[in-house]
Amino acid sequence: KSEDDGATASNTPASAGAQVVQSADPEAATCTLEQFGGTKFDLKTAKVGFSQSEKEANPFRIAETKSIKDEAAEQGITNLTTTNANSQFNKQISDVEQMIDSGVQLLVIAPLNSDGWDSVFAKASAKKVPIITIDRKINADPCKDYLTFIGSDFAEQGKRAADEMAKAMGNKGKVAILLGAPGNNVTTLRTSGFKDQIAKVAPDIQVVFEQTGNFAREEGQKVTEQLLQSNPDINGIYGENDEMALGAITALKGAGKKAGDVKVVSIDGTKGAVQAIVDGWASAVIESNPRFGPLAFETATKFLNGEPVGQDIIIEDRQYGTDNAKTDISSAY
Amino acid sequence: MALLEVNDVSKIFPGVRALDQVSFTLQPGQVHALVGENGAGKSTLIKVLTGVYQPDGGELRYQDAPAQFGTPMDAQQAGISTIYQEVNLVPLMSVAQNLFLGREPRTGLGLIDRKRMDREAREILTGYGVTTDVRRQLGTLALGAQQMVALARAVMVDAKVVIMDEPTSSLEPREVQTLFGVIRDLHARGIGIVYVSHRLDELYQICDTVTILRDGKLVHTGKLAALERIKLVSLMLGRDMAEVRREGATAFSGAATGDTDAPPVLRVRELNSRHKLHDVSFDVRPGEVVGLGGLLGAGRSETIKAIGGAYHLDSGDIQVDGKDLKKPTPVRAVEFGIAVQPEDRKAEGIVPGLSVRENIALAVLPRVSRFGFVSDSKVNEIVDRYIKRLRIKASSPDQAVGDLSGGNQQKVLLARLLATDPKVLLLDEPTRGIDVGAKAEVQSLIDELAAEGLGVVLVSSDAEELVEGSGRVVVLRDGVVVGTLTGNRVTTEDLMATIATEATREH
Amino acid sequence: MSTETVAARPLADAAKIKAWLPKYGVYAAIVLLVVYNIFFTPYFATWSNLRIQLIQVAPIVIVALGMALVIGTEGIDLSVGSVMALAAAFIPLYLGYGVVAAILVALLAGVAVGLINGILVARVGLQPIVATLALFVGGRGLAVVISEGKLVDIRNQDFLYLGSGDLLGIPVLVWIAALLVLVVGFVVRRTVFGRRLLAIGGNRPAAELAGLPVKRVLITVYVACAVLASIAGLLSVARIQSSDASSVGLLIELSAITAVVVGGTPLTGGKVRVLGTVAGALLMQLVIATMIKHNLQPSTTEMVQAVIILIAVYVARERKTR
Amino acid sequence: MTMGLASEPSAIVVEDVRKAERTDRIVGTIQRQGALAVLIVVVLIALATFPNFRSLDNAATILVAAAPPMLIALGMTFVIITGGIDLSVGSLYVLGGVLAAWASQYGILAAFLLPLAVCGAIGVANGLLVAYTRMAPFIVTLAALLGARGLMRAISSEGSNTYLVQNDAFRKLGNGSFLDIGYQVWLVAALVVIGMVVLTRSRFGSSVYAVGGSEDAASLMGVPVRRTKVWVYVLSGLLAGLAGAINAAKLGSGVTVLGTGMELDAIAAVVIGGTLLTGGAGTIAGTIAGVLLLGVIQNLINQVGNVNSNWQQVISGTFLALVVVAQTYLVRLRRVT
Ligand SMILES: Nc1ncnc2c1ncn2[C@@H]1O[C@H](COP(=O)(O)OP(=O)(O)OP(=O)(O)O)[C@@H](O)[C@H]1O
Ligand SMILES: Nc1ncnc2c1ncn2[C@@H]1O[C@H](COP(=O)(O)OP(=O)(O)OP(=O)(O)O)[C@@H](O)[C@H]1O
Ligand SMILES: [Mg+2]
Ligand SMILES: [Mg+2]
Repeated sequence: KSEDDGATASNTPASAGAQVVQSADPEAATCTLEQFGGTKFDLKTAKVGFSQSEKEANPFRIAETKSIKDEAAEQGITNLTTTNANSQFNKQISDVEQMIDSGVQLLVIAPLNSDGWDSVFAKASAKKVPIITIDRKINADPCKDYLTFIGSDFAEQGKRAADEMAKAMGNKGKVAILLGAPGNNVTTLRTSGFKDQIAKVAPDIQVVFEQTGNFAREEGQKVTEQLLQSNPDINGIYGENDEMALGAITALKGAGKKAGDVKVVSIDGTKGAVQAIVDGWASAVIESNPRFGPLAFETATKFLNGEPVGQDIIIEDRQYGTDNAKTDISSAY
Repeated sequence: MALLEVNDVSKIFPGVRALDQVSFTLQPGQVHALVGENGAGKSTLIKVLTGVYQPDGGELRYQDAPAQFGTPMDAQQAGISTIYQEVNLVPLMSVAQNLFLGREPRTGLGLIDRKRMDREAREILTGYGVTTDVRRQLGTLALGAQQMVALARAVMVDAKVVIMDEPTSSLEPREVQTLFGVIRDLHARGIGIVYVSHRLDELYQICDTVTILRDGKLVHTGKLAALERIKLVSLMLGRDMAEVRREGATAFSGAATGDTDAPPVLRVRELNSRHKLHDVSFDVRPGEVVGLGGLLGAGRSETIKAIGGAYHLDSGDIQVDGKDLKKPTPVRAVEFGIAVQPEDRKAEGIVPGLSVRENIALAVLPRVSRFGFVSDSKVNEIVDRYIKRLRIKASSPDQAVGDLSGGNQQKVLLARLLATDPKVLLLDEPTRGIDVGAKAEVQSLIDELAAEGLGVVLVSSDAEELVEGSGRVVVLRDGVVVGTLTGNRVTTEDLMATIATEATREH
Repeated sequence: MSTETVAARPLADAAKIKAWLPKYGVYAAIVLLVVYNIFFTPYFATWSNLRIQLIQVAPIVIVALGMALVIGTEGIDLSVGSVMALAAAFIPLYLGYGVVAAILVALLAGVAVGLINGILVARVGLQPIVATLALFVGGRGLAVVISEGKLVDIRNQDFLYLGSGDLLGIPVLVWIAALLVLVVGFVVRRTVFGRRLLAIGGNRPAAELAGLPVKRVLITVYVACAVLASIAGLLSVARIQSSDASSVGLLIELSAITAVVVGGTPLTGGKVRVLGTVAGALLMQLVIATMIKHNLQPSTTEMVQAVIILIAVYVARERKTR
Repeated sequence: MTMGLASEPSAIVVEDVRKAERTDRIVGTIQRQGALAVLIVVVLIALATFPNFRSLDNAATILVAAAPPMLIALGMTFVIITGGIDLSVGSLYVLGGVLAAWASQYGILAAFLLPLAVCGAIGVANGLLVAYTRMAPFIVTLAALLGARGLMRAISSEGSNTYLVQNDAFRKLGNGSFLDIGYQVWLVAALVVIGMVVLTRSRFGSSVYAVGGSEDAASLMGVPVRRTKVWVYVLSGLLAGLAGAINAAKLGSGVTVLGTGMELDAIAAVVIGGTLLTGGAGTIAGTIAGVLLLGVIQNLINQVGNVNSNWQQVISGTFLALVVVAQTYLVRLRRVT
């Protein structure tokens, strides 16, 4: 995964920083077992599959997989299979298909991409396997192709980052965006959310520079070095994930800037980034919470009990700023 | 009526005028010898005739009409078949595929008819004395057999002209006779033949006309029979006839037998390698040239490579100067004072991209360096010495070896061997494909080296060279020593007789 | 006669350019790009800019040096990125024992990988691309396993000095890269090892028959390449001030191969152009920098890179030898 | 033709030649079937160990997943036999998928023709550059890798725009099946068979081997070397584009985040299948075994379940090395004796 990497992973107790569901609109669409057309089964003895999209090589993915596994153990689910697609989309598709073949009754998927799930849905719907997608949404029909989506609203994250950026820059100046990996809907939404909101709340802020840093620290650093060189008058840098922002901060230090000269806002909520706020280099960090386990299994249980569950379960993302960074750093991941 | 004709063609390569206004005419049924020293432009002329190169000037006429061949394919389709100098077949493909490449028999569906192809290939090749399984990879055949396949391929089609660029350089006497049979047959059918060879005997045996090139220029053309041998050589070399006359057939001064009482410098006992060598044993004394005789595939190259550590041995003892060379590898063989000159100069000898200097110094680098750093002065010393001694003709020591003529490449290779101060020289076809002048130089060099006390093992398919150069000849057949010729029995006749006697394999 | 000389003149000039371009084309391209940037890119002609470009290109240059050696033997090494990752993974684990210890362990990791590659190529006889593919796939996985997937911030100032310090006004990173260029250049030109390497690349059977220790040289070449890659890896860690085995050196094998080939070293072996390799890396760096400074999208950058590679290699291609 | 003099070879030579021939054939067979042998062993072990591996569904999933890589490896086999290499296939695969998804709004024919046309054209460019400028295939196709990916990004708003497949027939082709086996597997099987016939039984196939075996010799023997080279890259481009298209049909969209490293997988499969990277030798049967072997290994790692993703990579790498080393030794063993 890439939208979030972070500093040193920690063993924060699961309770700290647990996901909170946004208070749902009562009108919002829900889904029941009956609507979905599945049959009830006992979650504890059921075969459950979890498909991870990217290597567990960064805090977000590590926390995400760990949360699913821990919660499954907590719930007494003994038959959990996990696969990892190593960022290869076709592999994720065949991983999931293979799990369906082997008779899983519930699927939790962290999709690598939002489109391209036709063949999986065809297979899953034939066997009526409910699919919960976490962290990225799939463009398909909820309660039909899949059960529900649990995750953050990426556009909203971009908007909130824009708000924080506007605040930090005093509504004027020039800002650069470090884009995530191209072709990723996380990138797309975090970009459009940010730009739309900036245009709305602070029309005097110009976005003068957009280059991809591929969600990686080193590339964030390299791109920032180049950009500081050719646009010395930049006042703000928006990193679409913490890693690139941390790379940017290293570049700022290398260019002889002082903390606060250039405002940095990013998304994820890793320890390193929150620490950067404490140190004065970053202005704000919008969290994207990876601890999907409890919510995913709670939703599944409700669903299997015949209760309605939301078709879009959007979690409340916290944010860190100069006011709360010091106190809340322990709940960063 | 001329079959194939060029008028005033030139071909310029960067830095070389390979052909300078050369004219050449081939009549139907003519067997036309094309001769000249290495680098005289023979191969280039052939390549111009057959569409490999486009001439930089001049005119090409085929069957009395102006012609232009864009590719070898065009020439082939027009009826000009060529056996190029280097065996130009595809080693990884089967014998039959090589024979039929580009003109495979096809079934009604347009697919290659493999059965028919194999059957026809077998029939055709039997006529050339090649009785191998035609589905075998061509590369596993001996060079001579490969050359016969190339010949069969060239003659197979309905050709009006057949061009052969040094077809016999890797052929054995038996195969040469097969080839001559084919040529006579073609001649009888009115097909024009261009024949390139450095072996003068052959030319007088089968050619009627001769064209001589020197440095890219035409120096003579006319009836061959009218041209005295000495005259021919002097025209080729551009030297005085009297000077040429003094030198004789080979430049060997006499059989180098060495000191008959001295202990052998190389002692080889019971070399065995599966299917290839069976209990091969012989000795070489200091100052002695021991010839290895035999037909192609007799195992001469294998013997030499095995001693040099480059061929797998199942068992056998090798001693150099009384010291046991156990488990030979090329590295250890060099340490023991064994130097091997491989048969295939291009593939296993020179490093074409490196300079003359680096090629010569290659095997002695540790000796010309301190703490791993090469000392230029020491290298130059050695390189200068051998360039002088072997009369290597290069524009400078920094010239890439790949750009030298064949003879000079061979000398560079010899220089590399000599630089290692070897006790034993193993030479596999040292004069193959090099011209008369260079050949003589190499031969007298071998003499000189033996006189200095080196033990030399000489492999040559040129019976005359073998007999005149060696003090003793060990004859191999099918990996078995079938006889040793010594003293006044070292003659071509005895060599042939020994090769021909029915061997009884003892093991 | 006089007409001939007149006609020959332009011909000779064209031929001269033809002979000159393959050798100096890369440098010419760099000059062109720099001139363009001086006119069209603000703040380009500054020391700080030069500094940044040199710092950024340094790790690629170091990896490319090793790659050039391997390519000189007619090989290729896909595992360099994984080696960088392994080096990165070991640094934080051993930094506690001191900077020297950490660096040594990282270099040892390189030696180990190089030995495996070298043995697979020289002794087992695998084709280099396949032999190194195995570690390309597995090496990074191992690196991430070793680092437990953690990204570790590095705070050791001595170590960070390697990545961000200056010596006589020039970044330490650049000094190190320059030094390695000199060493590799010297090795290729002046040492027994260098000449053997070229001979092996030029004609391996001949080198074997000439009694060169072919296997040993090949193994050493792969070890050298891997060690250079691990140096690049640890310098990258020092520069980004954190160790992330999952991302350091990603896809660097392609950048390195591109630099080597654009710099005029043929993939067919037997020749190594050390300065050309540096120039090749610098050219690609300048292309990317120009694209970024003009805020162009990745799509454009990639297509322009493709075109530049093709032109550079077309111009530098070997004349056909006999 | 009965020309020249037939001379009777001695009995000993004949016997030796026979032995050598037998050895040759065994070496050839092992070289060709080494991957198949390993594949069979792996599958047998898997069948015995993992109950889920036995299901027909699982087999079908493996085959469907192997379909696009198979097409790419098929093209790669031709290229590698000529002594070349094609690094651009991964990019062409993504590009083909994006183009197919976009073109599907104009019907199923367009969905196939557009990717074939564009990827074929890039293949032509690769081929022309390799054949006529003597630039190394590695570098030409590396440039094409970058260029094709750039093009793909340019037509998909830097990859953020995923075109959905608009044509039901096209989508059906991706997900429907005949006799429980996906249409695309049938399609690929048919193409593979055609590929085999072309390679082994056509003059073009002979030319491919000849060019890879010895380019100079081939050209002197009248083989159209350049034309052959151009064609293999065109073929490779077309097959990569087609692979992209059928994958788009299966996924129902032109996913832009695919294909990185795909070229290396294809090369690995081809080499595991016994094709020499130096050219001149190789078989499609071996390539099939190579592709399936990689697919089965992937499947097995999943069957074990819960293997940490990083260990998965270590295992894949080790396995790759083992297979190739084993194969090399098998071949060598035969050669020595
Ligand atoms: N492709 C080429 N590029 C540059 N120079 C060449 C090329 N081919 C041949 N030459 C040069 O042209 C001259 C004639 O070469 P050619 O091969 O025709 O000689 P040859 O008479 O066939 O010699 P040999 O008896 O050694 O075969 C030589 O000086 C050679 O170095
Ligand atoms: N006319 C032929 N037809 C078929 N096979 C042949 C023929 N001549 C040789 N061979 C095969 O070629 C193989 C060895 O050839 P090779 O050139 O290695 O032998 P060699 O003794 O080294 O030759 P040379 O004596 O010319 O150096 C033998 O196994 C033999 O079976
Ligand atoms: Mg010639
Ligand atoms: Mg021989």
